[in-house]
Amino acid sequence: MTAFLIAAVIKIVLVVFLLLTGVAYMTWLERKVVGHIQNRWGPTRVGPFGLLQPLADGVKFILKEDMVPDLAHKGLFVLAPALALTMSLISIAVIPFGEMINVGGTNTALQITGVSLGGGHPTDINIGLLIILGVTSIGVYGVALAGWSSNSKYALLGSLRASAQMISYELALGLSLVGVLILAGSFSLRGIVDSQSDTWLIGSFNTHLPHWYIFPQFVAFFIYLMAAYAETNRIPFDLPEAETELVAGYHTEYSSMKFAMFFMAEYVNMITVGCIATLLFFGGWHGPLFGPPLMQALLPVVWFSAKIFVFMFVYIWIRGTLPRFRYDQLMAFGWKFLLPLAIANIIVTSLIVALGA
Amino acid sequence: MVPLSWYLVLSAILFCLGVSAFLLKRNIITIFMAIELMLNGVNLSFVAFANHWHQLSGQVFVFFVMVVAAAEAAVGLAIIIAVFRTRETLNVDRVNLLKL
Amino acid sequence: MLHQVLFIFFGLICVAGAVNLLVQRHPINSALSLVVVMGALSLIYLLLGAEFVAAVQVIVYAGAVMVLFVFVIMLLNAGAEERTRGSRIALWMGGPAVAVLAGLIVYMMFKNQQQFNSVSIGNFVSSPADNTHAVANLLFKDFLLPFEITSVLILIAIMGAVVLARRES
Amino acid sequence: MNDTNLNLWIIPVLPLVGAAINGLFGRRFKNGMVSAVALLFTAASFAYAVWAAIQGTHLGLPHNEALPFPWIVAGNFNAPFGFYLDQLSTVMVLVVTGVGFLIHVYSVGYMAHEGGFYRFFSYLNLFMFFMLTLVLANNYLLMFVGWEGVGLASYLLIGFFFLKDSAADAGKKAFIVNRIGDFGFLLGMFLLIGKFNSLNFDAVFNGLKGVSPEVGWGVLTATALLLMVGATGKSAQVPLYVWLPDAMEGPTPVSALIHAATMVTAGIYMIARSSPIFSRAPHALEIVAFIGCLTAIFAATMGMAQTDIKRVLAYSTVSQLGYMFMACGVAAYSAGIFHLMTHAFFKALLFLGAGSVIHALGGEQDMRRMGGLRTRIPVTFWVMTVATFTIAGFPPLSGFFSKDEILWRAYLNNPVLWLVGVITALLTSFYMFRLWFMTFFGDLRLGEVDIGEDAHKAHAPVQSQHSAAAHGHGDDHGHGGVHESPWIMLAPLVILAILSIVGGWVGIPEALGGSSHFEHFLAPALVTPETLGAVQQAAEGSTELVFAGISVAAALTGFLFAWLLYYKRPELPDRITARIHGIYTMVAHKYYVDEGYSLLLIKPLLALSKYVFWRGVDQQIIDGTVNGAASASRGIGNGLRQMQSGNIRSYAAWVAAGGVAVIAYMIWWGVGR
Repeated sequence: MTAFLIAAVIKIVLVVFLLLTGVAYMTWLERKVVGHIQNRWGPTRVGPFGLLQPLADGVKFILKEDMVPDLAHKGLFVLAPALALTMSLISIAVIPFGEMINVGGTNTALQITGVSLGGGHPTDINIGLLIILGVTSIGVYGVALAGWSSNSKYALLGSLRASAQMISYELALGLSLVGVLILAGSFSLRGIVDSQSDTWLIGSFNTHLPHWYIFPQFVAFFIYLMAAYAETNRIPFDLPEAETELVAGYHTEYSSMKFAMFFMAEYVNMITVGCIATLLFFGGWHGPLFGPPLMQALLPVVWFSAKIFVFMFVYIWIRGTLPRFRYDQLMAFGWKFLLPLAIANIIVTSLIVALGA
Repeated sequence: MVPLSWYLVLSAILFCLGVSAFLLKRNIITIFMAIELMLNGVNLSFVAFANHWHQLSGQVFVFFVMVVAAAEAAVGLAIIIAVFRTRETLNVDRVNLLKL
Repeated sequence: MLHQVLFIFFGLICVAGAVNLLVQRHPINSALSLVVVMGALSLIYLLLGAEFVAAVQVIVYAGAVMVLFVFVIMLLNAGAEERTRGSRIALWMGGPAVAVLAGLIVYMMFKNQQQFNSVSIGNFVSSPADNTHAVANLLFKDFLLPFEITSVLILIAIMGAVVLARRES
Repeated sequence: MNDTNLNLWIIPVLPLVGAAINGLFGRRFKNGMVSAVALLFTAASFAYAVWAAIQGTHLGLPHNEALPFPWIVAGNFNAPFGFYLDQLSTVMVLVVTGVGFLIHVYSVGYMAHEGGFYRFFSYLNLFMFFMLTLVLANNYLLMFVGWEGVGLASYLLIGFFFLKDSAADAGKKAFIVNRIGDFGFLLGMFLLIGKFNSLNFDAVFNGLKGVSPEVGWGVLTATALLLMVGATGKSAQVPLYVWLPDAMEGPTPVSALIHAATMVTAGIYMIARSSPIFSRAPHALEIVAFIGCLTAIFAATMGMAQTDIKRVLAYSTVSQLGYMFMACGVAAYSAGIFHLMTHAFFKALLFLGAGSVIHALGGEQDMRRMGGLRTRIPVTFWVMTVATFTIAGFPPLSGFFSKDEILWRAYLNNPVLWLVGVITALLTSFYMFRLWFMTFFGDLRLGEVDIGEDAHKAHAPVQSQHSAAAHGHGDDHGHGGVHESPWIMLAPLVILAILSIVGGWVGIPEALGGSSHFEHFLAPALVTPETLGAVQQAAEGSTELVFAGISVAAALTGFLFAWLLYYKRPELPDRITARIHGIYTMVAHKYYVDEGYSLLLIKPLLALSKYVFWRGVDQQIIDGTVNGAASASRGIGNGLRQMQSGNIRSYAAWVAAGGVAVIAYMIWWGVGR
């Protein structure tokens, strides 16, 4: 019991630390990449290749004066960023990033909410995916309240856009995952990943492709990707914070650490999205294993991180590439294209499954 | 080990609080929320009884309740918007005439 | 023991949220307290062994319906409600009615208490894997017709909402 | 009984069509058109009636037929639209259509200058329809329809000058008094239904076959008495005669047709029709006879003191009807019908003649203003003369035979009846000749005599004014010169005069060298105690001759008295009346019967209905209930309106309260336990 608790605490600390570091260096990476895309250098001054830039930013955020507008709704103004960050962080808790590891004779699953009930196989929450969806949907409040409580028209408009956009794309997001769920037959993320372990068989012919759901569910994947971008308010769907129109959208009035919270929340969400995409479509941590046992135990984490990194890079890449949508285009795209497509995908998938069974 | 009646009492309390909120609040949106609260209380009793009888029908019924609640919320909020457009108020005490 | 603590904890959160909904004068505070109630309720559903319901509660209720409420509140920029005395009946008849109602229900609960068995975590084994499959089976087999009807209801509701909220011009 | 269909329904329906046409479109017609329609349909009806009578007699009477569809079917009770043609109804139909047609013709002239010409003829045709329905019906119920219908028509026609209060009141009086009789009729019918479960004549009478006369007071007697009450109402017998004199408010042709010739005889016809019942109820017969002779003498005495020419005739009608009643009472139905027929002729003639006189004098009805018209209106004078002698009962005029028959049969039944009858005959001839002398002899006193106000004649000037106004417009005659009536009025008079002369010859009794045809003709349609095997008094011709002589003597005496008082010494009457002033005024005031009725019945009834039923029951209880219901619902509505405040929260409060109630119910009483 105590061992379990200790392991849990260690895991939490470790994951959160890694996550936040990742977030920090995501910003660095983004600036670098976008800079190069735009034929600039990006941060170079602070440290080699500007590698210390995130630290400087963090210090700056912490040291900046924390302003609260007079006419703002104080409680909610403070609550909003905390809510956003908390929710984004919670969702990381259910994400498995490896099988399990034996430290000092105790087996622990490489997942905060995973437990290893003996045997070679850990188990986790059987509705993990739903929890992520729920938590992200709660995260909407952060944006909405931020805009409303700061009592500024830009912020309000931004948050209105944001909440509307999130509600709209949440549907497409959720529906895009259903196809995978049908194939996997489980909400448990670990279960989903496990169901992608081996390779695809067509009839009896073994195509040496890994049994990833990206292959049957590529439509769902792209739907998911777009919806996720909208959920995270990233370009090309970053209308809630469209600088050209709304100054900075829902966090116009925020400064210093509160702003940093929103910032972190956004990047954590991006990472979460990447995690989910990896877990559902790219076989999670599955990858070639070799080397000594410890290495074999940690290699999956590496694969997992690598896959997520790809997604992050794609995020940045798209940001550097695509222009911003118009609002009506955004809504029309979400409701008239993504949603029907997702439903069609569900129907086709379920038909195939039903006929196959 | 929690006796089922605790859950039921909790649902009853939630329901009654919802009723009293419905009776006492003036803001029409809040009144809608009171309705949602009542529905939640009822849902709780459904789930509790589902647990009691080891029957999932109760949970299924909760889904139906949720669906109906969602539909009601959508239409109701649309109505609220329409009302607000015509009367410039959300206070039900001021929205007591059929004529504008 | 743990179960009782959890139940009491979340139950108190529920009641507190509901009371807060009642006493708060600003609709957005009421909305948020209702969100809290719903979150706590979803956890209580978890205690009752209804994971799927709990998840759906969070996603649909807290995540969609209540966001819609907040959205509308923000859209209409509703201020704190004014304390108008519109209806004496609501107070002088509704209040006692509610009290009596609560009394009656609680009375019933405790009168029939011995007929209820007690709930403990994990005693609700709906199906070996998880209750999602069972619920799905029930929903798409036994309750197929009501399910379809509700889908039609939703469709109609969407159309109605669109028609009602559209600014005629 | 035969199955060839005579379509008897055509006879009544023809006048109905005429009534409908005139009633609906007459307003737009010219008078000529209106009268053409009315006369055409009446004549057609008469012609068809004649044809049907001939056919019927050839085919063999009685002829009973019904329309193919039912009228009233309740359980096994069935009342068809049935028509019944036997000797009795044949006579009645012929009399009604014939006299009716003549009076129609007369009316064309008489009403020429009145307003509402089309209305008048429409009513008249309507009356014909109902009267024919009455006499042709083959069941009591249809007969009752006709019965009520003629009541309606008579009401409409009495109140024809509805602008005149007295006329309207008279109409109402007639209607209400008739209601009393109809009530009796209805009860009688109920008894019949109870006994025979049918109202068809043949059913009832076949049911009665072989039933011996009741000795005591039984159902038959009760039925007979109730029917008799109806008859007394319709035929203006004591005590229900009071409506007839007032009915003279109507136009004179109406008085002639309805209140002399046809309608008022409906009671007689009904009794004769019900002869199987009456003949089996001796007590009822006695009462009928008693009422008859009482009415006869009573009305005769009243007739003596009247000065309004039409009222004199009205009272004489009443007393003649009393004769007929008496005849029926002594089970001499055929004699009654016989007298009915002859009376129809001469009384119609009298009324029309009086109408001619009134017409000649421009609306004057008071005999004291008349006189010396013999030379001025000779035709009218001569026909009136014929009529007067006929009613007075001089041989060989028709009145003599019929009245003599009645008196003879009365003697056979009970000498007292005979004595009263003879006295009545004397009085009759007296007042008739009084009328005759006052009207046609002496010299014209138009406008000279100022009339002491008599309660019962207060309306006479009104009528004269009215008629004057009616006559005065646009033409030269009026009060100006006394003038003979146009021929369209005189022709019917002449025809009726001939009829009243020869009409009686069909029924001359054997004793007077005749072969009482009429009686034998009617015999199969009637049931008399003799046919039921009662002892028949030996009637040897000599005694009957003696009796005839006596009645003639009575008539002569009356004539002499009249001659003495109103021709030879015109001042005598005043002296006499002065001496027996009390009696005279009493007689002149019709024995204060109307006043008595109003004191005993009408005033209390009015008071009762006014203070108890109207102010009390109607206003307090019924209106109170209705208004109470209304105000109560208004109050409740006001209360509930408070609920409909439009305030959502209060509605919610109601809902909550209701929910609590339901839950409580389910916990303690309902399915909860």
